Amino acid sequence: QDKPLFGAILKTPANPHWNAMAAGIRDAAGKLGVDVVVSTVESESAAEQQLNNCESMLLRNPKALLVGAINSNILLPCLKKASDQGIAIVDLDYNLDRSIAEGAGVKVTFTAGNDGAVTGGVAADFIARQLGADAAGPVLVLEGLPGNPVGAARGKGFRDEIAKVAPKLTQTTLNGDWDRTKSANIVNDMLQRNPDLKAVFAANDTMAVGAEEALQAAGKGDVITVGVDGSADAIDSIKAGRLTATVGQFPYLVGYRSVELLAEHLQGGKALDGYQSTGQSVLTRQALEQKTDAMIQYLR
Amino acid sequence: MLRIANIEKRFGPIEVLRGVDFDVDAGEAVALVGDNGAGKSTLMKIITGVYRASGGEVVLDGRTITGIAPGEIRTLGIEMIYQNLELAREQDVTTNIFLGREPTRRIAGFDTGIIDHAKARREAERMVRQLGARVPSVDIRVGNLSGGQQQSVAIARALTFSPKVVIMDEPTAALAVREIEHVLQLIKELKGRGISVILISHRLTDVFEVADRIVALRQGKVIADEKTGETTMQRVVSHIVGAH
Amino acid sequence: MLRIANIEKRFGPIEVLRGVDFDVDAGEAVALVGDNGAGKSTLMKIITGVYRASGGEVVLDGRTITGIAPGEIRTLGIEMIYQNLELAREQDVTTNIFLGREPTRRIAGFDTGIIDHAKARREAERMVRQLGARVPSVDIRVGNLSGGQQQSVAIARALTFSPKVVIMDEPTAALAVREIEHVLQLIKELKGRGISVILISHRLTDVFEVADRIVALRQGKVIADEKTGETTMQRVVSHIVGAH
Amino acid sequence: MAMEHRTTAPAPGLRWTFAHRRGALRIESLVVLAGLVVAMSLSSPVFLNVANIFNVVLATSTIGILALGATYVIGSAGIDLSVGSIMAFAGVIGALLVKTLGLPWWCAIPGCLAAGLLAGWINGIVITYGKIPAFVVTLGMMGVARGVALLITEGQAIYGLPAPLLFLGQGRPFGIPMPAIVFVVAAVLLHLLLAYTRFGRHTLVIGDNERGARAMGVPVRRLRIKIYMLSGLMAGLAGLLTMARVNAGDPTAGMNFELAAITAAIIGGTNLFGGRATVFGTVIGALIMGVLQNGLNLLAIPTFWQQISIGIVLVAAVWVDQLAQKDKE
Amino acid sequence: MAMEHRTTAPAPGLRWTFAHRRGALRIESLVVLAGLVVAMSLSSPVFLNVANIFNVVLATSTIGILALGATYVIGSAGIDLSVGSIMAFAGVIGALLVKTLGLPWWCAIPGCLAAGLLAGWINGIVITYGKIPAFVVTLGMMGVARGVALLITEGQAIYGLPAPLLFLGQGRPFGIPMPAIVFVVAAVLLHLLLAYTRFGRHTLVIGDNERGARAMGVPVRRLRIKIYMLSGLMAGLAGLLTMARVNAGDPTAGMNFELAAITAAIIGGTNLFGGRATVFGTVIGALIMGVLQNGLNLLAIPTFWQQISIGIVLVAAVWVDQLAQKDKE
Ligand SMILES: Nc1ncnc2c1ncn2[C@@H]1O[C@H](COP(=O)(O)OP(=O)(O)OP(=O)(O)O)[C@@H](O)[C@H]1O
Ligand SMILES: Nc1ncnc2c1ncn2[C@@H]1O[C@H](COP(=O)(O)OP(=O)(O)OP(=O)(O)O)[C@@H](O)[C@H]1O
Ligand SMILES: [Mg+2]
Ligand SMILES: [Mg+2]
Repeated sequence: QDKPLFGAILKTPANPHWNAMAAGIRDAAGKLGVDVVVSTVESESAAEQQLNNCESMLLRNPKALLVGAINSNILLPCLKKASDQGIAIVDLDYNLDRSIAEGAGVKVTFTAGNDGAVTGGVAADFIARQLGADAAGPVLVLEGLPGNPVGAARGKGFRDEIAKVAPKLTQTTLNGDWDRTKSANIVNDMLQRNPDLKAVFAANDTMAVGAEEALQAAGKGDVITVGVDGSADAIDSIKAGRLTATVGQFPYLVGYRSVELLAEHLQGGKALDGYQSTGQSVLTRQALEQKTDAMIQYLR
Repeated sequence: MLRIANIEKRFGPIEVLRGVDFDVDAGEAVALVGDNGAGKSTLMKIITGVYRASGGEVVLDGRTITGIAPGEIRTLGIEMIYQNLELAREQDVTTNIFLGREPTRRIAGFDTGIIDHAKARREAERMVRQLGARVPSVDIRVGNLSGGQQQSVAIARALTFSPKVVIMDEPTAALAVREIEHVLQLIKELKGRGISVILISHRLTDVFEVADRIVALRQGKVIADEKTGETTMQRVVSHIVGAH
Repeated sequence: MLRIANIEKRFGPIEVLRGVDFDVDAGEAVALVGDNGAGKSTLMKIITGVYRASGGEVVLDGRTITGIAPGEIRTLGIEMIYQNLELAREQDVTTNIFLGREPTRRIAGFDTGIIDHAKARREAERMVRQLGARVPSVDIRVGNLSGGQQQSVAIARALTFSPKVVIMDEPTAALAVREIEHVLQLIKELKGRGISVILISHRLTDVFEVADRIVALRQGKVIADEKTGETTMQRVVSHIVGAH
Repeated sequence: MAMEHRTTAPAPGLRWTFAHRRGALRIESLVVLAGLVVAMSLSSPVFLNVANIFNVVLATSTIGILALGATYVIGSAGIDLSVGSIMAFAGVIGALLVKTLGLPWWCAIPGCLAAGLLAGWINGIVITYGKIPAFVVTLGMMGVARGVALLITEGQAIYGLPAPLLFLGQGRPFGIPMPAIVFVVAAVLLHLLLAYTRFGRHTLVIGDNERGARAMGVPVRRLRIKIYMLSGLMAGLAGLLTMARVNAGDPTAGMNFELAAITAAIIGGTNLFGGRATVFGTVIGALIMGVLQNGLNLLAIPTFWQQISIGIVLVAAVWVDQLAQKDKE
Repeated sequence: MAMEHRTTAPAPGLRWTFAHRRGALRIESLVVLAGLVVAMSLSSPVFLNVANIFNVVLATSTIGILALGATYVIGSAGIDLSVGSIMAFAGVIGALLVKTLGLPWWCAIPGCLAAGLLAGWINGIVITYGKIPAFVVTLGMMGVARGVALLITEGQAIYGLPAPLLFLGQGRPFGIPMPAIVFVVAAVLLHLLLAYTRFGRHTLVIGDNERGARAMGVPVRRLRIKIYMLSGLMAGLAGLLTMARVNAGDPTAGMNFELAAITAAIIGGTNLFGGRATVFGTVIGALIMGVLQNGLNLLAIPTFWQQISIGIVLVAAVWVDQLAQKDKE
């Protein structure tokens, strides 16, 4: 019982992103001699279940919580209690809105990962570079489940940036619900409306791969398709010359770094910057094959 | 008292009733006879509002009641024992007997909607006993009762709330001998109390025992309307089977 | 031929049958009478395998058939007309008559499972006509038929497949006069062809017309088993109501 | 339909004993729940902590409240797929009133409830007067209520409610979470309504034989509308409590809750085809689900294994329940 | 239950005309679908393109195939909530065989189908022999099949299948997408099975009066098991096609598809309480949903509005359908 306990409250392991994150957390904890309990939920929409998990977690008296909240507010009542008990809180992947959280009396020690708006912007820059700043034509944006803040932030970041760097591209946004088949169907429908589709940006890799397969089936493999994350299937698809790129998030690294930083902070009381970016990079076939990017080692 | 005027009923392309007229006086028992599929049950369901007539009207005490909801018609005093009984199989005998007429507790004249189950149960037991029916308990699920027991429940239900007119669609079909006697006795009592009875039955002996008048329906039309005393069993049978 | 030996049946705490014995010979018509709730239908459902007996056995031609599935018992030649008819209301008359016995097309001796609907329809029409039943069409949904018409369908179903034993649970309850005559006639014909009949009926005139023997059940026990010729209507009534 | 009929009828013995309670107590399910509790407390020491027990009831309260409505709806041979969405819609309306429009905090209470009632009323009207299967109508409402909630908020939760309102969701008088209290009170009231009033009796009767009920003068349409309104009201209440609990009107709340609510009712012995339902059973059903989820979390079972075990244990629980109800044909 | 009975009975006129087709054609629904098609083609010029029509059928094929199974299950007064999960499970098994285990590509076909059959068989066995409501059993299977699929893959889709297998999902012989072809073939076969064989007839009869069917010698248990196996098989087929289409065995595929499949069947006139179902109606029902979704995508209606419009149009479609079926009690 002398080992400190960290609780991780993540989303669903059915999304490989959170599996990799959990792996990073566990590996770092193992290295540092910290106990971790990871709790996850069944689906991307199981918000209340996550709140219940959080409340159960407090019964274990953890030293710190690593939180990947399903939305920016659902966990606040529980996190407030945690803050009051002096438990350190790490926000994974910018899922908490800091101003709201602080307004609710939740003290966030630091935020790790990448801001969705920035991620969307990175993808937009990449696509604009591929197509050229003067490119004109339709672009499809696939967000996640309706109302999901991560998908919405990535989509918004993308749209804002495209408007700046390639203003002649016209954008259509639809919700792919994080679902492969639904995204494939939407792409098919879009191709009817806009046979000259130029690019697809999907807020995660599952949707991106689904979209890409629909494009391949329609003989439109040359449409630029970009996802977000760096999940194994997306990497395989990129290597196979199908998916154009993904904006790698390296969740393993996010989890690993978070535990490291947290442990240092708790031991030494070392002051931390409130935002700990763990970096993201656009992974293309070229980058993957030539391993030009040092981050590639963190792919899981 | 109850007048049925030119009632027609079509189910899609099928004409089931083609202009039926007859009256029932207070305290009179009219038997409605006819072959299977003649339209007897359909006609009665039109009276109670379960079916909507395609034409014609039903008049009770001078008031047209066609088109009114079954619940209201029941409130006006027309009770019916349906051929298929229309019981709620999952519910107990008491609930079935008091269905739609549950005695509720009132507080300061205000209906609380709370069922006075003890009272309902007592009354239900009384009715069942009065019918001489062999129902093991009024707390039993109706679906577990025998055919005749179920029929007794349906009869009890129709007679619990002193109606003006009672329509009985083959009320004795599943009953045993003694129970049949009870029902016939009951019909006579009803008549004595000025209550009208329309009896549908294929048991002509029963019909002749209690009915004052016999109306025969054939293929959706009245083909005979005769006083019981002025006709014979043979005549009625021939009306039914259409022998003339 | 059919022997019922010491059959008992409990539903939870309620004892419905308390050791019933009787036999039926080939070509014999046995009437089973008794008050409402005496246990007649329950006993018959045990014979056809719908209910499982709590004790005792049923023997057909020397073979114990208790515990066998209803489908198999039907294949062994016992047909039953259930009191509640057990029709599939959403299906048409043909489907109901041939339920479980659909004629199918065979290709090279192999059963394709494809129903020969034309044949079934033809046969169904023939059966219905033979019963003298007034069913408008065999393509009609059974739920839309009148009470008597439904009963005719159930009767037709039981008689279409030359059974060894036919159990009839109040087969004439909803039938009109002429149709009743038909059914009684039919029972006599069945007897003539060596088919056994168990008839449950509250219409004692009918019972006396067709039955060779009368078995009276009271409170789950046989209290009389008499040849029709050697008893009287009064005696039977007193058995039923328990007057002695 | 006969399947369900066969499997959930209370044993005659019990039914008789508790006859005038209308079979309102289901001993068998209680046994299953108790078994589950014992198993959980053997494997996790914290399980029987008072705080954890309250946790379980708290976690059960939302689904439980929806399941109370589902008990009536399914008992009347209907179905309501829209409760999860109505819950989100009601929460959004409540938050909108007090946060965006700045009305006094208590306005959220009638606001949420009225939003739920309204949605339920529309369900009821369309089902009865349009003669459209409840499945289709409430599925439509599921899309409409969710869509409207998302539209109003542009997909963004309305965060930050007045403190007195938060008490409804986060307060713990005597240490007991408010939503748990509300759940229990609602359950008791709806139990009394179902078991002792004309409304409750008629609800089951129209689920059993609608035509017969109509013939006997039960105002079937009016009743049916009321039943869907009750279900909507419960959804509104769940929306209110959830909003107060998470301090936000969230348009994505209650996703897939309709299935969980129906499941709780069915596990509790409600016949999917109508005619048979008890509030007591539903509460047990909801608690069985809550205990299971909580226990597996305490044991830190990984999510995939949780899904598998919940699936198996639910089936097993109903199986034991039905084994306990021997003696029926 | 009477509600549904009242609202979906085919008009006697039609029923008589098509009597020996067993009411297998539903003119009214066809009218609704046609109306929708006209409306869509007026608002979007590309709608009636041959390519787009194929598109609609392609997008409908997965739900449609699941709905075919649901037609049988619901027609028999059952329900199958596990099809979405079984679909994912089957897809994962197929991908596992050919990708991870490196078996020849065609092994995925029997692999997926067998996985579906197995899951359906378990459903059927537990429902009939355990006497547990189908709702509970298939809900359990929903968790178990999904959990197992996730466990096997650790939540990671198995990506990258052999080319010949991809043809099944992405190929377009004569320009027609393969899944669409498979869907149509399956629909025709299952229509024939339902309308003309003893198996189909008995399916509806046990949905109508199970006790009666048993008394008449219908092997109810065996039949019921077969029905759930059929539903599982369809889920396996849907899993196979989806896997081939998206080039991956995805353990998260088919989430919530069970509801969509049931909805297609109900919109197509299947009685939720059993006894009445047609494959033709189900296909129309699925197409109505597909056309609606496609049209809204072509018009690029934002998702929130899509949810609302789908909700309203579905209800309206069923309402028109039932208006067209006048003349009944
Ligand atoms: N809902 C319906 N749809 C179509 N036809 C119907 C419907 N109800 C009844 N019919 C038909 O109307 C005719 C009359 O039926 P009804 O039930 O009134 O006969 P009945 O005189 O009561 O016969 P029985 O003596 O057999 O009870 C029958 O031919 C029946 O098939
Ligand atoms: N499933 C059941 N559960 C409990 N009791 C039952 C069940 N089925 C029948 N009973 C009881 O068994 C007794 C006998 O019923 P049964 O149907 O055999 O009577 P019956 O002789 O056919 O009467 P009837 O002439 O009225 O048809 C009745 O008292 C009935 O209440
Ligand atoms: Mg009649
Ligand atoms: Mg009987």
